[in-house]
Amino acid sequence: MRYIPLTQDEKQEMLDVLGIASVQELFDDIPEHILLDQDLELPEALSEAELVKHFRELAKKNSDLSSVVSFMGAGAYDHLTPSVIKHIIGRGEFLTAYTPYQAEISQGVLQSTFEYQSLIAEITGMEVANASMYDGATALAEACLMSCAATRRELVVLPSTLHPEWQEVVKLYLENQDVQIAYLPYDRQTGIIDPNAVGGINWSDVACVVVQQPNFFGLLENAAALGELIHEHGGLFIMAVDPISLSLLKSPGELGADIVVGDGQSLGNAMGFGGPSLGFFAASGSKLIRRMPGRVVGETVDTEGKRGFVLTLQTREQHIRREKATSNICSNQALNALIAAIYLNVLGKVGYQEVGMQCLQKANYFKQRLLEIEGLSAPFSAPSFREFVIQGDVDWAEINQRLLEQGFLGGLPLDGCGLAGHVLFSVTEARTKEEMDTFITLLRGLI
Amino acid sequence: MRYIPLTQDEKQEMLDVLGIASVQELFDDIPEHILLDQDLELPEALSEAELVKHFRELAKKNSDLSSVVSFMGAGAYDHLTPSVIKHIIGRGEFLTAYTPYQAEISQGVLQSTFEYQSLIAEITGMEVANASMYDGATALAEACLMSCAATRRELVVLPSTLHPEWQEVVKLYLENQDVQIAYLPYDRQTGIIDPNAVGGINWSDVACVVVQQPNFFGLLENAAALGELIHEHGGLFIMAVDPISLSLLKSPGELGADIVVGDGQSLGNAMGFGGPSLGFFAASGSKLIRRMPGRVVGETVDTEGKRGFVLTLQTREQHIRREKATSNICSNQALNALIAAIYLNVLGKVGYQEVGMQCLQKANYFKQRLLEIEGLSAPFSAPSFREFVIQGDVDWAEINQRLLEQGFLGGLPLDGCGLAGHVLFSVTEARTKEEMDTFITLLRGLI
Amino acid sequence: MATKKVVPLIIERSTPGRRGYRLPELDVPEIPLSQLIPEEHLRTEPAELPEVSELEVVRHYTQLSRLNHGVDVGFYPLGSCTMKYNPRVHEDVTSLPGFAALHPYQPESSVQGAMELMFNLSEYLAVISGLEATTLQPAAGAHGELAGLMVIKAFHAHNGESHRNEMLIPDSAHGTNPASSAMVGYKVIEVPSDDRGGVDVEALKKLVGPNTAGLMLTNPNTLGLFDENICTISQIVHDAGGLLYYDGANANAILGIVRPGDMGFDVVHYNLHKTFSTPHGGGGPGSGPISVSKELAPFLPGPIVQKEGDKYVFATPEHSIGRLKSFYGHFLVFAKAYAYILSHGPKGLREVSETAVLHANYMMRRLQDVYYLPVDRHCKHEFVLSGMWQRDMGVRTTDIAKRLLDYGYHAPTVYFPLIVDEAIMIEPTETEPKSTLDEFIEAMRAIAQEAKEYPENLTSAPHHTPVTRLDESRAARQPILRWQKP
Amino acid sequence: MATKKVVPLIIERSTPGRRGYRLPELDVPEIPLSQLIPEEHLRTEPAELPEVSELEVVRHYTQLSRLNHGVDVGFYPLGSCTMKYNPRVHEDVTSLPGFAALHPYQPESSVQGAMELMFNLSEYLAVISGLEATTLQPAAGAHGELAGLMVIKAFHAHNGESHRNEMLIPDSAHGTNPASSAMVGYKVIEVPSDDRGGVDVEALKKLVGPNTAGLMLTNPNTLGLFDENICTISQIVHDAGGLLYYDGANANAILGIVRPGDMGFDVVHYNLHKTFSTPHGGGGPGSGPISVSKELAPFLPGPIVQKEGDKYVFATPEHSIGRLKSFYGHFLVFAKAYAYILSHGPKGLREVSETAVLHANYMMRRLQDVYYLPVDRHCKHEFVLSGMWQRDMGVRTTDIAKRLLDYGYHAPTVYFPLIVDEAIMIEPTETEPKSTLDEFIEAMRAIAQEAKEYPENLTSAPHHTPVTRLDESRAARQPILRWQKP
Ligand SMILES: Cc1ncc(COP(=O)(O)O)c(C=O)c1O
Ligand SMILES: Cc1ncc(COP(=O)(O)O)c(C=O)c1O
Repeated sequence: MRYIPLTQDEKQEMLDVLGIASVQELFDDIPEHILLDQDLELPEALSEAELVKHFRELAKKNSDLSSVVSFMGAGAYDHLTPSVIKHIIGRGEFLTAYTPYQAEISQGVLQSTFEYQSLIAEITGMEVANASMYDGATALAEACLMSCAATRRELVVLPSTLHPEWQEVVKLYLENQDVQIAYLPYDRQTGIIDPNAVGGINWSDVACVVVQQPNFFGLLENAAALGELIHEHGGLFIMAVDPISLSLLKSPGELGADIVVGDGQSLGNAMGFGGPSLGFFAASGSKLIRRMPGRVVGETVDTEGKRGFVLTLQTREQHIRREKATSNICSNQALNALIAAIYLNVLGKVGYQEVGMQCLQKANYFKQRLLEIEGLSAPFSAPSFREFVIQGDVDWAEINQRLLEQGFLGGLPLDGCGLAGHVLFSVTEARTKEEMDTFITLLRGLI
Repeated sequence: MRYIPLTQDEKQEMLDVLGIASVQELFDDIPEHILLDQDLELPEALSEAELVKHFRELAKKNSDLSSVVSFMGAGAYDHLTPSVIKHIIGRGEFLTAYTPYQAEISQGVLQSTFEYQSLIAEITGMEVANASMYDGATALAEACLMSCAATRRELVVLPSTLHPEWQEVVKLYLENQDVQIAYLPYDRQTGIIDPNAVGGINWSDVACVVVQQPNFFGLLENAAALGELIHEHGGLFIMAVDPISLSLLKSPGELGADIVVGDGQSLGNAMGFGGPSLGFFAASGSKLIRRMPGRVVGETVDTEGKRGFVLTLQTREQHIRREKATSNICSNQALNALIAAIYLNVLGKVGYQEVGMQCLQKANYFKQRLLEIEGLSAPFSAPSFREFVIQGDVDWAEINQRLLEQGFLGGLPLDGCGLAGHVLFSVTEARTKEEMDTFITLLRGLI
Repeated sequence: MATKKVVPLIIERSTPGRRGYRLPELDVPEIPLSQLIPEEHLRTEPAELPEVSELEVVRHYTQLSRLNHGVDVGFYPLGSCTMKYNPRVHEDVTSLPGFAALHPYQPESSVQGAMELMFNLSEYLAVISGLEATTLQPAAGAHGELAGLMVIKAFHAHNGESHRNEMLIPDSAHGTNPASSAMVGYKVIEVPSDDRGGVDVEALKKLVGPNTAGLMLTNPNTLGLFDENICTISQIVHDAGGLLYYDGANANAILGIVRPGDMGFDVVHYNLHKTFSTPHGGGGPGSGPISVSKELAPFLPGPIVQKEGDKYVFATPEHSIGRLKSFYGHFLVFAKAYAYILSHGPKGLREVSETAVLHANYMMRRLQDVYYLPVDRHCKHEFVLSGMWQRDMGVRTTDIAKRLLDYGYHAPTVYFPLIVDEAIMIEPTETEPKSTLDEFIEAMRAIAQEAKEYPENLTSAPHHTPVTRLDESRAARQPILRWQKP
Repeated sequence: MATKKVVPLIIERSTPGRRGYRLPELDVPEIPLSQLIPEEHLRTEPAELPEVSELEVVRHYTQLSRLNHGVDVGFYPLGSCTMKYNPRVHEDVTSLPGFAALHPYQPESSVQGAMELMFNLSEYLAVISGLEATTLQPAAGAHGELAGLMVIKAFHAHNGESHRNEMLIPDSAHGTNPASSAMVGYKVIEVPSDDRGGVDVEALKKLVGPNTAGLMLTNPNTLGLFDENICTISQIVHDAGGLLYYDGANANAILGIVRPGDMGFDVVHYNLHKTFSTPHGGGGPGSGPISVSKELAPFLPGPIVQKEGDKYVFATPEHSIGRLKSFYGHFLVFAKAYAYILSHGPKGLREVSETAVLHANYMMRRLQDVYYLPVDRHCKHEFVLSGMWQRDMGVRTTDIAKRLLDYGYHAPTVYFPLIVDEAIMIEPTETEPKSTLDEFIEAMRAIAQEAKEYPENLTSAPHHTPVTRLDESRAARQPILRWQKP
């Protein structure tokens, strides 16, 4: 067998040590009537060459974004990714290690995680970040649960401008713990949370209020106001943010957030048909920090006084706290977090800002060009970053199908959100003027 | 600048240390009238993303063998290459090191080279191999020159069945040192060296005779006989071999070769439009070993008695011997040699034989299927390995063009070798029966 | 090389003005920032990211990596984690743009290959588990537990049995089992183990009742022992109206040998990063698909891939609990597990488990004279020793673990499961050559000898690592969790 | 980790019956071997290759790599070798199947992209050299020398001047220069250096004559010094009917600053693996294209790529010397050099040289008080110190080099050029951050101090490497050049 080195002779030697005649005897404690007496119904083994061929054939059945030009976002973004990333994470020491339980031979993973935590803390303006969560949506769900635990309240306020899938995830997590949810509607004119709608909620029951910035429509919410409101009532302020936007936007820390979460796909991670990505999770205030779910790496020294890093605040780990653990997350997204850290490091202070700036400028250019097309309009007035909604009385799904034939992936139709004729476009720094202009020309022909 | 870290501040600090006002002053010793006063006429710098795009566009203008099925060989072979190879050679410690001058921090390169030498010695049946040459052709040229030096004779006998490009290379090297060449014609019926033709040569003047096994037509020469002949006359016997064929064929050592060379592309190296590959070079007998061109790694111990490896027999190095050096080769093909070694190790004793066996079987199957086609025949009768010549009164260049449109790369037309209507096919283990059958069907339609 | 030199933090390498990456020039007319975003939204100070060159980034991480162990570097017998070889070709095939560069919201017609892969993998996992339907959505094992428990909860609710709020969990269970149960609002009822290391059946009988939602079990359990009474156990729980949850972290012992469905389980989660060899990545990403019985299938989180004619479509099961995660789960991880199954085929998978189990028994038998073996039975793919004998010599299991690092090995899992004092949990996996097992056995024996003769060699270990023993309590007492601005 | 443990040879890991790779099953009817190949041609014993699993291969090489230094690991100031950063993206673009999976004999119509790349690169190299035509064929620098000298020889022969058989080479030249000259049958005439480190012009005048075929020069030379008299020198050689050969190993100092063609050179070779950053691969592959003047262009080895309309074709120059190598040269190496040029553009290339030169001068000035500086002038991209002062303290340059390894650096080139006693040749390159230069300077200064105070620290160095100082003379006396069958 391909990856099993045991030879016949060695097998015999082992059986001899065990004093048994066949491996089968090692399974004697399994009730006989449930032992499988035939092969699993699976395809026969492939050699490496056949495997590669099979994957190439499957890949060919997909139209991928190395040849298709994408204007789709909505939670997964086509950013440029520096080549060094994949070379670094391909090193076996990162790829084939596990959770750094033995710190003395895991300084590579530990220090790079510590650096990741520092970077996330820095861009979010928070005191501390953990070592990663599964994705942005689960990070938000856990943030809400943590707020309930910290405030001993059982009501969470969500914006209706939150990514619909995130809404679903948060809802599932919360309803399993009988936490109530109230929603803040958005203003159909601005596209952001309606400031008048906050009236209907009894704020002193609220564990936390969530703001997604930019919101699902790519628009900038007036986050600070909500933060002040919830703080007045003793609840917590959670921001769900896009990490690229933080290069330009005021940090959640400055806006008074207590907990900040987000999805890190846009930080150098492949879209990969939706995963794996990572969720980041940051908090301020020592009370909250000790409640954070997931793992955290801390700095310490060895017996000779040399700096080193270890997993710390382990009381969060389930194998110690069991049903009293703050969360059940165990394996996290370490390699994706490493990618995010490499991305931020190689972009650096200035490059990071440039990415944000180019997204903004190009999205604006594209939006203006779209609005030149007869019949298209901008339904929302709030300022936007990288994504924006366009309205037009056309069948966007049908148009997208046609665009795809021409090598373009159009925006996401928002029919599912009750916004017929609306479509959400995303423009990253990876798009060129030429691509946008070509798209405009094609679209004109289709409308 | 992308890869230049120097900042303005740092530049100024350095200039201050130097006590100069501008970097320009450092070039004051260059005569002013030859200093360039304008930019080089080159395209403006590309960002990483633009560079990748440019390369993708260039790549698209090629039809490569990931989508085209190849039956072409003639010195570059489409073998299966285990995936692990590229992952291993991608490690920075192998990729970004240079010649292991400082042995104590170069044990990775040194030991892996020692292992490469051992593998080459093992498959060729020779005592020792060097650390690599540029390619098979230059290795052969150097082997001929070395034979002249060792025997103090100035005549080299080459087979006319030697790869035509190798003939050219050897000729160029030898004529620059005024060494004479005699050619052994081949028998038009068998396709191998005509045993009657050896009569016309004064063998006691001959420094060495060369046999290529399998020869350019893929045919097996009667090497041993020539070896005996030259040894009787005090000259050296050089074999130029294909390393895959050695999995089945008698080793040159067994056949009495003094020097063995060959091209290592087929050992896991990419075809890469012809390069880089590696030449291997092996010899027996301590007199010859000390004359070998190129570098050699040897085993030794450190001050604590631990085993270690170093470059050795350095007297060969030009910087010591200068014009008396045995060869001028300095940088060699270390990474390609590493690839060859990994290839042989991962294939292993049995896998290596299987590759040879499958090439043989598949080539035979394909040959028989071709011969079923009306009008095609086999011009040569000697047994063959992996490659063979087919004759047919058709325009092979034109047929190849048509086959290419269908995704097949046909054999190499031999018009250049004075064999109109002849074509050289190669079949490796990478070809499937289905591919061969499809090719036969297509070819039938074109003839 | 000069191993004692610790690598600086990357921020400590930062120099103002240094750049590591260059974007293409902006090719659209630039509008002043303030015209696009009102000032109240804008940062006043840029984030203080490091300013380093590409070379410095590569060198930094290369240096860091050289401080780290991994399966590629040496033996990694970390019990419960199945640190097997991660085939390199999986990295190749999953980095093809045809998979890596797919947007999750592309029209289905443009991602049929990816959906086919998901469909096939779902089927294969169902076949391996002997169950009916699969969702690939969960992000890791613990997330799979969450999904499975939510499905169980939804099932009971659907049947008007919302009062069932007790989850039975053996005392030997992994901590995520009770933690996940708590996260779905279940009360955790601990089930004691018997002296054969299995569930104490008599105790179980007393613990089940009308509020029993189910039982979570790992089988083989965290002692590496197969619960011989599994059929009785499932009968007891099912009779009480509960469901059985299979924690598949130990599935490496049973592939093609016995199916959880046949043992009576209703839900199974897999850890693709363990059993199916997707690399652990220093802690993740994992992937934790669950397969469930026919009854539970309608409750699975969605969307899942179905086949309609020769097209693959996304569908949401009828009574789906909802959504557990963005998009469809860890697609690129699925792809590696899929490759793994295809590379092995049915016979190969069985051989995986047979070999893993043979390896573990061999090691166990060769070590039991020098380390205390709490339960003396055939083990499955892993086994648990105890450092009790060594403790009497003043050596703790931690010290044994640390000393192993000096020998070039990762340590086994230690102090887990909790029911064994000074536990040492060893999982060799099937991909290690016998020579490695033998060398490791020799090291363990040498350490046992050292514990007798030079215990301070152990208590002061490790000696040959990039850093010596680290002060964990200091880290927890005075937490430094990010770099500090000077 | 336990660094003192040496890695076994892979054959020492071999176990009979182990496999590391599986081929697809043979899918054609199998014919008995003896029916296809007569027995007299067949091996009787299979070659004794290692029998190891894929895991063991990966682990073996991972472990070996961790014993090795590289640019990725740390500073590598190896003079004359230009160990600059190797951009990772070059590995990506050249591993695209569109380049890596091309057969050299494919019809030209099917490889137009590859030929365009070769054409462009040839042009760019000609532009950089200020010369006319380029061949990419030579495999490395020394091979380029061979090609260039053969071209010179053919040129003279073509002009009926075959008697010109003397090649003038400065005593400071790299050893490949005389070795290559010898390989084309030239007599080597050594030209002494003057006290400014350049060619002794008066001596040169006396050495040229009717038999002068040419002069080989590196400029800046191996002392890192630009020969101020270059125009005079080229005049002298040209007046005597000789040609000028430029050894481009040091081209990193002159990109966009001065062109060899303008200095009077007729032939230039480049080391793409040095100046144009194609990785050195542990010793190769390199690539050594040559650019030549208009007069010499007809003699270039073929084939070279030409453009006809919008098609690229292979052509052989009219009086081509022939062929120096199979196929077209190291195509995948060209591709990386091409990427390098495109990434930098004209301004970037100039900045490369300016920075490399600034770095070298900075380091030289900060070290010259502790190490003897033989020629006190501005240097170019590298400089040569001497360990003479230290020798008086009983410390040789080798010891200084070995001690540097303990600091985590590769050593500079030592004992070259031969005209400087105890030479230490330092080339920082432009891609190192200033912090690294400063740290290295501090290490060099600390070592100079150690030489005074604790010379035995140096003579017994290195101390922190995987092996301590290796016995080179034993290796040469009792050569063990392959593994021995036990
Ligand atoms: C027995 C057992 N169950 C569950 C888990 C949790 O799996 P994951 O880390 O993938 O969330 C683990 C992980 O170590 C485990 O060993
Ligand atoms: C000055 C000089 N010339 C020529 C060469 C030979 O180049 P290569 O090693 O590429 O053959 C070198 C290599 O170190 C060199 O430094």
